[in-house]
Amino acid sequence: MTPGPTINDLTFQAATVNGSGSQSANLVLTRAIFSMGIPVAPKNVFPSNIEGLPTWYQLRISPRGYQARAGEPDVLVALNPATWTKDLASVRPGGAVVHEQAYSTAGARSDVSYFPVPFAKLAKSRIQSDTLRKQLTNMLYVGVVAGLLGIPFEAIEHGIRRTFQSKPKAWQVNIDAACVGYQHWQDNFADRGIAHVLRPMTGLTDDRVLIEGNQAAALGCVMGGCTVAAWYPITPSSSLCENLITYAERFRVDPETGEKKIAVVQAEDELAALGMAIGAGWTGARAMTSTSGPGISLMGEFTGLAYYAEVPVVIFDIQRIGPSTGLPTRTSQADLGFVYTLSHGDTKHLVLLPGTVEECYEFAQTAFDLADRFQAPVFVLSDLDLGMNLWMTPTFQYPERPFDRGKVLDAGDLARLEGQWGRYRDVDQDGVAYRTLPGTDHPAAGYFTRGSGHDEDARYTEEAEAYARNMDRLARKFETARSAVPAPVVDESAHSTIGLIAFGTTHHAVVEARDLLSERGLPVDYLRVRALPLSSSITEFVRDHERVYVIEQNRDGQMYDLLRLELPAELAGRLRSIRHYDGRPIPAESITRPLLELEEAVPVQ
Amino acid sequence: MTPGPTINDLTFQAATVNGSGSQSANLVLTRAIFSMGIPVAPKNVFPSNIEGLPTWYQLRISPRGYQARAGEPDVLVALNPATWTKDLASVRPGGAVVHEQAYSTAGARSDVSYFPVPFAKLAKSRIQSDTLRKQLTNMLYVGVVAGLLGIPFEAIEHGIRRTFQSKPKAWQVNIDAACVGYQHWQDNFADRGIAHVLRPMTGLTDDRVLIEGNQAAALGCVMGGCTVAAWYPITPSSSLCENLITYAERFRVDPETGEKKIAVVQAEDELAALGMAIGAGWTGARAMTSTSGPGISLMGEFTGLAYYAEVPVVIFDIQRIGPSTGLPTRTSQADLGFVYTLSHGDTKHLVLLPGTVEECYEFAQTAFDLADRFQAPVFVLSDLDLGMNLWMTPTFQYPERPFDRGKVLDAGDLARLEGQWGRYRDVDQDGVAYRTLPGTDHPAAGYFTRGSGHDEDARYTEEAEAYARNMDRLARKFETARSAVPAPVVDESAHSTIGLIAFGTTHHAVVEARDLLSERGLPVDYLRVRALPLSSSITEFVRDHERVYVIEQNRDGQMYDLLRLELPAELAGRLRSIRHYDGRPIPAESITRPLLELEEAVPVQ
Amino acid sequence: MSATLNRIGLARDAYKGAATTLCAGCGHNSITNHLIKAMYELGVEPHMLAKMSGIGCSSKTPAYFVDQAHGFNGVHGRMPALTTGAQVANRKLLMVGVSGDGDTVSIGLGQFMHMMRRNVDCTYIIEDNGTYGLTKGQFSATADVGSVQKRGSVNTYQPIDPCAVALTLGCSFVARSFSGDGKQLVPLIKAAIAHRGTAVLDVISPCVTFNDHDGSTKSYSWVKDHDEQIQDVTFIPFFEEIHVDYEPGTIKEVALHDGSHLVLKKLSEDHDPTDRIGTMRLLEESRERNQLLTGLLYIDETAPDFSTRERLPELPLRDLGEEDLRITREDFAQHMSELA
Amino acid sequence: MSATLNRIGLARDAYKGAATTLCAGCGHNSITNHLIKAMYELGVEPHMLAKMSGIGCSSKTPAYFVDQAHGFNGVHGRMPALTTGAQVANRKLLMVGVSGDGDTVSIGLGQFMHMMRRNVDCTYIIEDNGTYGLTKGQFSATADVGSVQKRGSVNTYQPIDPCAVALTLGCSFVARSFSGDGKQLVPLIKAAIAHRGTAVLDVISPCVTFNDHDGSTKSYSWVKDHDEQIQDVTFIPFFEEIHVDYEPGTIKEVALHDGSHLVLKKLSEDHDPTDRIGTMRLLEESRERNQLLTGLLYIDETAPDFSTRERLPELPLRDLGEEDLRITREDFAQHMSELA
Ligand SMILES: Cc1ncc(C[n+]2csc(CCOP(=O)(O)OP(=O)(O)O)c2C)c(N)n1
Ligand SMILES: Cc1ncc(C[n+]2csc(CCOP(=O)(O)OP(=O)(O)O)c2C)c(N)n1
Ligand code: SF4
Ligand code: SF4
Ligand SMILES: [Mg+2]
Ligand SMILES: [Mg+2]
Repeated sequence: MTPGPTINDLTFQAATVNGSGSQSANLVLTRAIFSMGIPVAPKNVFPSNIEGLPTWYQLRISPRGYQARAGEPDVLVALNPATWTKDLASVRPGGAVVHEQAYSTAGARSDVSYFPVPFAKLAKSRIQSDTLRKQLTNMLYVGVVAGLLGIPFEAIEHGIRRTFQSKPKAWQVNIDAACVGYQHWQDNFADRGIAHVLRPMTGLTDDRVLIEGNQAAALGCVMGGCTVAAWYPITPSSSLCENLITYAERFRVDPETGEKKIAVVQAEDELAALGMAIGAGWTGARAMTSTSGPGISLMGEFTGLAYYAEVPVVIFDIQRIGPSTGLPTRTSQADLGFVYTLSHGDTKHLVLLPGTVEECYEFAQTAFDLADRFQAPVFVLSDLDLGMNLWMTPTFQYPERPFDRGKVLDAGDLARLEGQWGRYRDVDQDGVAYRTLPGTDHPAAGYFTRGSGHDEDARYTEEAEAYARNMDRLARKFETARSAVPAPVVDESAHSTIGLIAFGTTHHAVVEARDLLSERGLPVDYLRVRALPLSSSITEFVRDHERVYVIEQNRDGQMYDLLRLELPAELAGRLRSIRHYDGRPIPAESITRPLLELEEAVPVQ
Repeated sequence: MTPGPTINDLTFQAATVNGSGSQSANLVLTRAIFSMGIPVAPKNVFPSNIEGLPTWYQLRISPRGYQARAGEPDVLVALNPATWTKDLASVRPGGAVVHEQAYSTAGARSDVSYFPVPFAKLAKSRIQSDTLRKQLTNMLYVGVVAGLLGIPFEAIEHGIRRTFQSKPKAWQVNIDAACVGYQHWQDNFADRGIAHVLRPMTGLTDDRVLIEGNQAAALGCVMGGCTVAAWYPITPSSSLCENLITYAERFRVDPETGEKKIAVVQAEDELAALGMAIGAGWTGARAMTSTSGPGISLMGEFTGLAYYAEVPVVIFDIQRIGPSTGLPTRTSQADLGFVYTLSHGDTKHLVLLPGTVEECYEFAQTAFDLADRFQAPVFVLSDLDLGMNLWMTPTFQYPERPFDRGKVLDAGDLARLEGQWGRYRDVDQDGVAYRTLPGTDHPAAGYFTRGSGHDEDARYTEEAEAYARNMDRLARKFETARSAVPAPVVDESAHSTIGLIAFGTTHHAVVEARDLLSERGLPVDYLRVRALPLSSSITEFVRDHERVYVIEQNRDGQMYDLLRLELPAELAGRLRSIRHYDGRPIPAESITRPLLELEEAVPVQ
Repeated sequence: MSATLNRIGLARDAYKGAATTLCAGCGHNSITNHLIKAMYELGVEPHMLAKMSGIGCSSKTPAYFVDQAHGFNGVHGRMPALTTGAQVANRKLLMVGVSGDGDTVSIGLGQFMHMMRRNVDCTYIIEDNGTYGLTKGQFSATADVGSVQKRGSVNTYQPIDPCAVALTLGCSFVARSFSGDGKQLVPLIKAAIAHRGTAVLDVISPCVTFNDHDGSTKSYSWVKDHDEQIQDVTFIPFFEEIHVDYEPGTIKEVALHDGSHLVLKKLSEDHDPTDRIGTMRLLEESRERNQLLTGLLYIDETAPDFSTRERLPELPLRDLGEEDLRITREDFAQHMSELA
Repeated sequence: MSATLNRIGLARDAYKGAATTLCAGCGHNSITNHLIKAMYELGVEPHMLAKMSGIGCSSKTPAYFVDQAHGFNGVHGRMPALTTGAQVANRKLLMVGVSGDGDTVSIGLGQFMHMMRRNVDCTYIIEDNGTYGLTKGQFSATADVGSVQKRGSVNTYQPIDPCAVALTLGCSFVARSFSGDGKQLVPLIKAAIAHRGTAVLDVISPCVTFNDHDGSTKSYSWVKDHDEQIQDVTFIPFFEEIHVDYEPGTIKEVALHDGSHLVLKKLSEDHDPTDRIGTMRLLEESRERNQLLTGLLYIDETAPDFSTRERLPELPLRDLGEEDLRITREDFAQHMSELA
């Protein structure tokens, strides 16, 4: 006897050609399923190309709402002849394969069920508009999949209206196209037994929304009071500033005058982009730039200036996998070490490490506060997986705290001080000095900002002692920041002798891996790093565990290294490194497999 | 009774105004003393300015020929009213002070002997040429100092001829000016008892020459077969390429045709400079660029390209102290960590660490061999102290080995292989693949070089496995290089439980510090690191010692960190960090003082 | 005698800065003095002035005038970006940048051009000596063909003329002058400050230490011998009466954004400073005649500046607070519901 | 039928590359075909060709022609530096660079200009679509004022015209064409290859995906409607007889370095391609008429290229060995003694 179909537990994958409009088809499906109250976790794997190359869209649906990348798909929609064979091979035994009828299945594997659909023919015969046919062809499979998985057609219609929110004109044609596919299913496969179905659920998606990390970060910039953003397009960071532009047009424009309460400047390159942001930060505005690896490599000199002249600025790095141009549309966590000490000489920077879209939103705001507070560049390290995929998240909180503008002296303060102040004096012994802004109407307000040697009163100096004093203060300032940046999130509920440490999007694979390990009888504790400099509390976590696995998405174990440098020598030896670096988001399996191997290798006391 | 004068053991310091021609006066003295067979160690402390600011020239003379910066001077020539008070205060008790008569010594310290000289008056009355007076005024003190220290006037004449080698016309006027000073001494101070004198010596300067590190490196580039050098001026690196230009004009120009066997291109900036060098390296030429901190910060993106596309190129970084513009005329070792992993993503680079001018000459050649062998960027980290000061060194050896051009396939090879090859195949399992050069006359020679994803046959790919394989090979290549770079220099002759680790110019302070420590009954062993990646032999050295002090010239203990990451956890704890970072070359005292303090703190077992 | 005060009650000394550390006789020092004179006479408010620069001897000069003002000595060749950011963040500031030929035409060329393209409201002075002074005398990209370096080598590459480039881009204010000619330079500086948009002033400023010898085309003597002034320039500030008595036809008057006026009395060439193409021709021809054309080359008072084009409010962005910048609770909730 | 072979015995297929991955209808693809045709007809030796590029859709095209040649797809906007270095290291190579308007005029503007100033021997093709194709359609700096972006926003900034900039710098070969006009582009490519020095070809190449709509001034239709050809261009390679029968006065002949000839039959304007200033005027005027001037704008066959100016030997530097490069033992010993 065959077991009944599994419910709400499957991985869907569409294999299509990029630039063919399949992206909107996939979004419609995602929205439709989400509207059924079912947790979704989409991952879009696209080429560094505009049209004609293979692209995959993976939609993971799991009862527990796992967000990490899954392994092989249970349900495949195959619409790319170029990858048909490979795609077919990737399907889990027992899976369902919807494919263009024209593709040959002669002698193909028999452990999956095939649903051949004459997409091309249907498109020709059933879609009138020639101009729209290319786009709409993909809507056909939306309908077919709806039939296959038992998605109510109303949900599909909802998904279409959501996806084309801004252009209602597109609704009906898309609904019609989806309907054609849906009808085709009913007519041809309705009676076929299937292995996976979807059923509406309740409770799991309440107060949840779907949003991409870059959009969340852009929203964070708006709520964080960003008024100057300078950027140069680069994948996967472009959509952050493009979302910011959209928000600006909607929320920052004075309806009467048409005046904009923000300047989003498309710079000529990344050097200029960061330079503009620093110029604005120096003037007192909350300024940012957003880029990816290659841009970071061009920002070294200006970052050093902001560090040494102490100018607030926020730099988003939406990481893609390098080195060099690398794979522009693949994800990575390999900029960590480089960004931490970016620029020549002795420099160390504040780095925020969001792991969720919610933290993209929160940390964007935190970053501006920290930049103003510590008068320094603050990096926010996201990645392609977080920035460019839709994630399910609790609705964001409206910020209750005012901006923290840091130590700024205005004309009144200067009057009270009778002009007695020095730009780089460590008045509060926390390494953070007071600054004034250009345009402050007091004779003592002005000072000279420079990247060359300066003393406590911002006078040029080449004096050895003055130089060393200043560098020591900068180190002191960094120590002050250590306890001001977002603290690690610790879960020691497993009371295990084993601990995991991760950061950023690796978090989602860890969540799943911990469940798997528990099932295998190996519950593990977990600390998620959320910022550099590293919190001293990490030492405690390591002290509490015999073995601590540091999991990250880069080749060289960059976080593993940073941790070993911070830990007391006797604890550093407890760390083990697990790394994933093939450009795809890390799956839970890439943690459990090596971890179990390493555990077996552990000599029994 | 007063003790007799010390012989050949003193520190001379001239405090003058920059741009006044004092530099040549100091060189004359240096050359003169060196010609007496006395070891000299000059250090020039100059401002980031062209004319009118304080500058100091320290000339150290010690029986053991120490080359590290000394502390206070025994003999001062004070010709800068602006710093007169400070300069006077810096002289060692019992020292001699030659100063412009006009400076007041009323109520000044009485523990030094004063030699007031009416330099201005003398210049006016005794130097005819108005145009030359400014320059020649400094020659007056050369004569006075000659008298004071008992330098034979012939030696001074020799020094003048050496210093003005290229312009014999200048000889007589300078000799006359020096003579005026010399005469003035004889007439006024000849009978004064003095604390320090110089006497000709033999043996210590045989086969020794005086040369600056940047000139030595330039000579190394010539002997190393460099044919393309692209640079952008920056202190303290400019003189490297300027020396190269001088060498090129002398040794690389065909006397008949006037054709140049090298292209030294002054680029528009550092990005272009490195780009040109990479373009040339790709074509098969031995190419280099030379810069300092700010330039390094601009070279990140191109360095990543050279790493990932595997193009040979040599990058000299003559370190000055940052961050940012910092102090352009002060020295530092603070670019180490940044350069090692320069550029975004997972990158690691070969870094050579010359400690002497001889190694500047040798390593320049080694760098080109390593770049060709490993098809990668190779950094040579010198510093301002090494690059811009004169150092005494054994005459350089003429290279006996031919160039190592690495794994290059020519048309013949390809014919033998019947065109069967792949640019990034790891044929020899050492991570180093074979390359062809543009212009190779074989149909299979051509391939596409790119900074984006590529497979073993240099085809574009976004495939996850291919990407990871390539990154693993690059890591393998780096491991192969570990044993190919210059090995550490180890001296365990002290059979001590204590070891020192240092690199670069810190070496010279260590040499002296070890003597001082031995005298204090604390002999210590010593390992000098000469390249990254770190040699595995360092582990042995650490294992052999209970406590190992890592000494370097930066704030953050960059080498200390790199060492801790390489060492097994149980050994990492043996390291202690000693750092000097005020922009002046590290003196022995900056090692002995903290080391002795730390040693006292060591609990007695 | 008591110092005479300008219209905002400040003495000339209020416009001085730290003592120069440049070489005695450096052209840059004269320019500093002309800047001080111009700002004193205009009655510039020190606290509203932002002095910007890159790296070089020239880029040090902002330290030598208007001590009370804020200054930003950035990194080499990147002053345009810093200036652009500072200007949009607080468009009320008076941005005055000082750069060098190496800073602007070598490493900084790209930023320089894109700043002009945006017409960022600032005065941009190039202290042009055809050499890299601070790094001891290498050729810069403005060195003329045949110009001889102190060490003897001869430049064989065509110079990049910042004015020609500026004209090609339609920069809204292009002028050239000479550090030794205060009579011409001071009114041009005033006009540049009064102009709203990017005002480029290429000021030949001899480097006495490395590029003032025979054979250099940036030496005092060469410039004196080849200076070809287009006009006689008079600046009449908005707070003064205009009274000019020239016979008609000989002068041209240009009204500036702040109500000031420029009165140009034509000297050599017949030249219309609002005719871009004509000026390009004139410039190229004078260069071929081996002459140095100085004066107000081109001006366009109609081009909106960057902040205006970006539709920024009069109130500086940096002065906006939570109320101005955060989305309202209602809109926020509404937007969240859209994402559900 | 057997493929016809060119003068070095190669079939047209030998000049093909990998299959394009660009959008169907992209102007870049047509340019690739024109490049293949030009090189095939010229009989370019594949192994002596070095294909250079930066980053962008345009910069991908070197992968699509002459498979056998070496290619270097560098980093964004820095192709000029790589090309300069490769060229001086082996001056025998035929350097052909393909870039985009973003690659050249935004991030790469400084390098682009300094390469032209040096007159590095290379063909530099800008596939100019007024947008950043690969990053999905943002405006580039060549977008014209008033040009409308697909998302609706209108560009208000003056474009930076690479040809105008090239003329200002006295670049030795400046031409503009259109991806859709092989008749004009192919001979221009051949001439650029025959020319010794920097040959800049600004080729309008519509981006069908992001910038081919109404309101775009880089669309196929706009270019067709506004294309103003200066001349009818014929290229006669050195290995062919010249026989031209036009009535005198109507044509102008230009001899190129390698013995080839260009025959220019004047169409619209009366234009002398060796008159730089005149051409600048012409270009500016046509722009003000809202027309796109195409053809060979300017050529200077007298300017020595970079390697010649640097007095490099004919034998490529990269082929020199120890004997050529190391100082002799005698000279070395002598030099050491000087340092004693
Ligand atoms: C990134 C970087 N590269 C190089 C330098 C070294 N540098 C300092 S000033 C300068 C050139 C100055 O020339 P210019 O701008 O003409 O100013 P000048 O000194 O002639 O007035 C250079 C190359 C630097 N400071 N930063
Ligand atoms: C340093 C850096 N910044 C940004 C990018 C992202 N990027 C890739 S191509 C491109 C612009 C391409 O425009 P263009 O040169 O006009 O080529 P097109 O695609 O239009 O043919 C950009 C900004 C990059 N690859 N490197
Ligand atoms: S070196 Fe030249 S530019 Fe610099 S201060 Fe001296 S004279 Fe002026
Ligand atoms: S996006 Fe535009 S430029 Fe890129 S390939 Fe497609 S059509 Fe061509
Ligand atoms: Mg200069
Ligand atoms: Mg483009």
